Amino acid sequence: MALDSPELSVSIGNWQLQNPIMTASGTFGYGEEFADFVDLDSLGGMVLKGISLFPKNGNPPPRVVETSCGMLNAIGLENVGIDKFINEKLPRVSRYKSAIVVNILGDSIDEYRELAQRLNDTDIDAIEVNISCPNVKKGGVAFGTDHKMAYEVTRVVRQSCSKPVIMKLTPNVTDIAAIAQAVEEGGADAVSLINTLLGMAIDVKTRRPRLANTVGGLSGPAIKPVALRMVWQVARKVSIPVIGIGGITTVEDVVEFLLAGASAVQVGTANLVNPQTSGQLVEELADYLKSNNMASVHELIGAMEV
Amino acid sequence: MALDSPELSVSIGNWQLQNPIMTASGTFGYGEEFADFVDLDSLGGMVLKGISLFPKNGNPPPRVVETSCGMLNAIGLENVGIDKFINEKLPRVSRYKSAIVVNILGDSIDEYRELAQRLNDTDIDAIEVNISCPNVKKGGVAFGTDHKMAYEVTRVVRQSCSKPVIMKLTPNVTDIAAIAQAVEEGGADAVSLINTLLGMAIDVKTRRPRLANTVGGLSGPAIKPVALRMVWQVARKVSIPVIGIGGITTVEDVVEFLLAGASAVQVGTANLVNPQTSGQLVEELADYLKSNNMASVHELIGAMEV
Amino acid sequence: MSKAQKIQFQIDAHIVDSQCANDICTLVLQAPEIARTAVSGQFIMVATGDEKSHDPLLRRPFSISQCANGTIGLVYKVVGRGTKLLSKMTAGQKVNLVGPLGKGFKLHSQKKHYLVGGGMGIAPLPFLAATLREKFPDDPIAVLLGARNRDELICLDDFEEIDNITVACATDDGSVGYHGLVPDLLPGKINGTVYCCGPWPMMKAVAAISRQRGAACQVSLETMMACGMGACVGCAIQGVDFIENGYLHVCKDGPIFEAEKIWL
Amino acid sequence: MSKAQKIQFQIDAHIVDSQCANDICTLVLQAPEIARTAVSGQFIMVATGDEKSHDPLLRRPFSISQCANGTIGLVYKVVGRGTKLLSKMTAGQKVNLVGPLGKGFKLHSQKKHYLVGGGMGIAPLPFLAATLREKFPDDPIAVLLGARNRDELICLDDFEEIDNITVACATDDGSVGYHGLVPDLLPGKINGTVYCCGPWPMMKAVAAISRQRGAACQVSLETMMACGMGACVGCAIQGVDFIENGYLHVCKDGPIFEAEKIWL
Ligand SMILES: Cc1cc2nc3c(=O)[nH]c(=O)nc-3n(C[C@H](O)[C@H](O)[C@H](O)COP(=O)(O)OP(=O)(O)OC[C@H]3O[C@@H](n4cnc5c(N)ncnc54)[C@H](O)[C@@H]3O)c2cc1C
Ligand SMILES: Cc1cc2nc3c(=O)[nH]c(=O)nc-3n(C[C@H](O)[C@H](O)[C@H](O)COP(=O)(O)OP(=O)(O)OC[C@H]3O[C@@H](n4cnc5c(N)ncnc54)[C@H](O)[C@@H]3O)c2cc1C
Ligand SMILES: Cc1cc2nc3c(=O)[nH]c(=O)nc-3n(C[C@H](O)[C@H](O)[C@H](O)COP(=O)(O)O)c2cc1C
Ligand SMILES: Cc1cc2nc3c(=O)[nH]c(=O)nc-3n(C[C@H](O)[C@H](O)[C@H](O)COP(=O)(O)O)c2cc1C
Ligand code: FES
Ligand code: FES
Repeated sequence: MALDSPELSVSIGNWQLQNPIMTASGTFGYGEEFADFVDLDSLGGMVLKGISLFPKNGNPPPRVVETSCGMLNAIGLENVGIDKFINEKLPRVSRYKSAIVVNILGDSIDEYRELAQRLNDTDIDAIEVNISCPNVKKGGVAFGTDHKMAYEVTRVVRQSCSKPVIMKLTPNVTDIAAIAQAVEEGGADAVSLINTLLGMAIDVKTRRPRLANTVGGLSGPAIKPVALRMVWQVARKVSIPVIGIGGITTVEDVVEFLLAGASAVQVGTANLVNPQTSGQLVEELADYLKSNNMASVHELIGAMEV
Repeated sequence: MALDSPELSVSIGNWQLQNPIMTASGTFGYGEEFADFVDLDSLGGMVLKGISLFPKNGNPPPRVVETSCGMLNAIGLENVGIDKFINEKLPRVSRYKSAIVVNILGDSIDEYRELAQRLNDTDIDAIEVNISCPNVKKGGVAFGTDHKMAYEVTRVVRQSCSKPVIMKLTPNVTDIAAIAQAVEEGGADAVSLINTLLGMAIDVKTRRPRLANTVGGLSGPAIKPVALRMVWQVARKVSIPVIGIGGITTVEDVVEFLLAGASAVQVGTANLVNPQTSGQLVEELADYLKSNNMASVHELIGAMEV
Repeated sequence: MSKAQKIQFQIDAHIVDSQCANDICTLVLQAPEIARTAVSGQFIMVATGDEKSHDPLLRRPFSISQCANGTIGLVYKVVGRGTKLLSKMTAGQKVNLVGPLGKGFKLHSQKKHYLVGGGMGIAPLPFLAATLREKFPDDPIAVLLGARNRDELICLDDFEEIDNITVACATDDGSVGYHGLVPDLLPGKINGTVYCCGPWPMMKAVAAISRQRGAACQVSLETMMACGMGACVGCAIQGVDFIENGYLHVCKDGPIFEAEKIWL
Repeated sequence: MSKAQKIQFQIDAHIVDSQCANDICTLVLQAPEIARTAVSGQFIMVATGDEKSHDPLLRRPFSISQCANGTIGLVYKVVGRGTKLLSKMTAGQKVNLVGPLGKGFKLHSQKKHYLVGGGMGIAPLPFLAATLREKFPDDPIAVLLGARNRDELICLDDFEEIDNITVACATDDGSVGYHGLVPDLLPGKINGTVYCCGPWPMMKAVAAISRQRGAACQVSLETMMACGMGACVGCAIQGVDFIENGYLHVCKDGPIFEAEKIWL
């Protein structure tokens, strides 16, 4: 029996996911955009666009540019704000079976607290706290690069809601494991990593940065080796689950992250390139387990041999 | 006249380079390997393989693996040691007109001092101090990620030799501009950046890391956006020249780094892929200036408009 | 949502025909699902590289230029590596497509329909002309095309098959038609809607003239796009109500916009 | 160094012929510079992707299987994306090559030459056989080939053209020749040098038998390679003198090594 339908479910604390394939914030819209491409009942979870207390216009265009095996984005966290999100966007995705995770970002500890409180009264499954986005001038960077601040945000969000709290870490630091340990101490149920690497591109013809914001976040297959290394480093240092993110495109990529110690993964840029990716990865992961005679995805998690 | 042969020479302190195209340490062997592919009289400079006080065997294989638009290496700084280098390797490249830069690495401040003293008596043009290599367990990482240590190595090397001193920085830090400022204060004549990003890859079939060393350094086009951002950040914070490194393959890449504030560049992984690259870039840079009606490469340096 | 209701698709489409001359290419693709739901003004996102290569990573957007019998046709210019790679593909090979995407032209019966295209902006107009003819058999259509020279005056043949249509051309070098700019071809009195696609300055001029002369004008915009389907919000542009409502998104709110939503 | 002295080249080579069957391909390239300086046992590094794409980034190494009249021939198996891309290339297209690289076989006249190949390791042997025949017209050559099955027994035709040669085969499935492993084909008494290329365990076995029977044995090794030309030192392997002299480098010190330098 086991080999016919291998066990795909994983748990993040008390929270059970039907499988380890989630989508990454900012690359899956508010979910519904993908209804024609993905069975939205089939995913482990959908992490929706980052939400702030008030609506944000985001950065001026151009906001995206292609790089070698990657892309830079400087969306600047454009979003509808928590009110409109709860009233208009959330009801449209709540009906799907995939877990709903809401990614939040604040300019201050108070904003994070308020966002967490507001979401606590909704039927979402978990909160992901973005302390890592490199695009906004205030807040974003500081919280994720300083372990005391990271600890503090975690503690406040933890106290403000009873949902599972996932802290999303930035790779633009000297020692990501130290930040992970700080948020674990602050009460995080899980960490997710990595957010984008800070990068830049210049248009040699106009001599101007290709992004209006000058710098932006690098994502896609180009960053996968860095992401995988960080997941491995963090998984050895914390005892809460790690969610791996960065350049995941194929089922082999998923397996690599699981072997490195991730309990689940998020698919980001690949959704933009091939909108069917996340749904296909759920099926392909099941097939992979079957054809390798594994009864459960747990046989892969952290199973790298050094 | 100017347009027929645009001015390519740049200076790093008192040291004049015939053009801004150098090769990056560890990707150009000891120089001679490229004699059939590049006119070794034509480059701005050749930065040779990293040299330590004693010969090093380096890491066990496998040592290299391809990633998306990049590669990971964990050579582990295999080299012949300073004695054999000075006696056997150096004489074979000294005869070329390209400047010779020797990249050094030590496990302790004393080793750096001794290496600098030994090289001071040779006819090399400059010393590049690798405080950034992520592959060796001792020394390497610590010096480049801590600004006090970085300052200290710089000061010691500076006092031990009269050659131009280039400090090579690691990107695996939260604030690379702070490290750059520390080495400027320590007396560096220039900074070069970036060294490789720490990464990892796993063979899903064997469940083992693809590199025997588990982690390795990511280089190639994949990292260019990160390198360019760091060059820009550092160039705004220090007044010594910046040498840009990271994924440079085409003349447009060279121009991007110059616009971001680099006074010269180093070509790394591209040498491994297309051994003619460095020589071609010298010619293509001259052509680029001509066809854009520029009399001098200085019209590009730091000329990005924000 | 049941499969039957799907309106957007990711498919492997067989190439029926692929032709290039002077860096301008036409590509005809077997894509019945997309052809069935597409409306004129919409676009598709095309994977131009090898499926096992991540470079180039992003898809490239192209207007649907023709749509009939389960096939869709593209007309594109080779301007960089994505279009270069696409131009090497030959009949029988497969290309992965996502579409149809975006909001198409808004169509109502008119005294006359003015289809104004410049350069590669001519691409979406054949599908628009065919749709107009089918929906409003008796409405006259005037096509006004501009390009740098004869070689870049694309799709001319495509309009010939359509009834009750006039085609006028302008070229920068005078090699075909009027020696000058296409906005000059607009009549003093505009009896209907203007649909315009082309370079930014040309669209601005056509929109301004249309407003002056009291005609509605729809324009087709381009921006850098990562996804083309509303997921990344990378394709932002400012509309006239930016201060109240924030950015518009070309792939979702457009690419076709009413000109007065963009320029006043 | 004057241009005339160059022995290694980076060139765009025209494809003269490209054939594939059962994922095993032959490629004949117009490469007069490389063909002029190449010796048997050497290899070339091939750029398999589009020149404007950085993925795949690294070149792929292939043994020179044939070398005559300004052309070189490769025989390769499709095992991943680089070889897949290469297999799609057709006659008339160009491929960028770096070579010839590495150290070839060391050749001295012998009572007999034993060329032992397994699987894709057969690839360098036709060039070796042709070279031996030319240098030592009277030395007999024995070719011993092994493969999983008939389809993977490559290059058979290439040896037929050569005089004074015997060819014996072994297959895992018995479909051609001896049903078993190729080392079994080695004679009880070995009158000359053994040249061996194939999977690691096979080379180990052949080297051990050769040593036992008092014959010199040269083997051809493979490792991951980034540059193939001695620049990156990525291709390290341990030889028997590792403790005194450190790693050997397959692309520079090899790929052909005396077996006793690797295994004792
Ligand atoms: C809605 C829409 C419809 C289009 N329809 C057509 C058409 O019918 N025919 C046609 O020839 N062209 C069309 N274009 C433009 C076409 O998408 C670009 O020419 C193409 O993406 C260039 O790809 P490349 O790799 O060859 O060039 P690159 O080397 O990537 O870049 C060359 C130029 O193309 C532009 N470009 C590159 N990628 C994108 C992207 N993802 N989105 C937008 N612009 C980009 C850049 O501004 C750049 O200056 C359309 C664009 C949009 C947004
Ligand atoms: C000196 C030398 C001579 C060779 N001669 C031949 C030959 O004549 N015919 C033949 O079929 N094969 C030969 N090979 C092996 C050939 O290089 C690999 O099969 C090829 O590189 C695989 O590329 P890929 O992209 O298709 O596979 P990938 O998807 O990259 O990988 C498939 C497998 O190929 C191996 N491989 C990939 N890249 C390299 C590399 N740069 N160097 C070494 N191994 C690699 C990896 O171990 C991997 O397991 C030779 C290898 C070497 C080192
Ligand atoms: C267009 C875009 C928008 C993003 N927006 C957010 C966001 O709002 N919040 C967040 O935490 N991460 C955001 N990210 C980061 C991704 O969630 C993910 O961490 C990163 O892209 C790395 O994964 P990938 O390589 O699979 O894309 C965004 C990424 C992209 C490409
Ligand atoms: C195979 C290899 C070996 C390297 N060895 C050294 C070294 O010895 N010392 C050093 O400072 N950097 C070393 N580097 C880093 C490069 O000099 C360069 O900083 C880095 O590769 C980024 O540039 P690139 O993307 O152009 O390769 C090495 C890089 C590679 C790929
Ligand atoms: S291109 Fe992604 S939302 Fe428009
Ligand atoms: S492969 Fe680079 S030195 Fe051998």
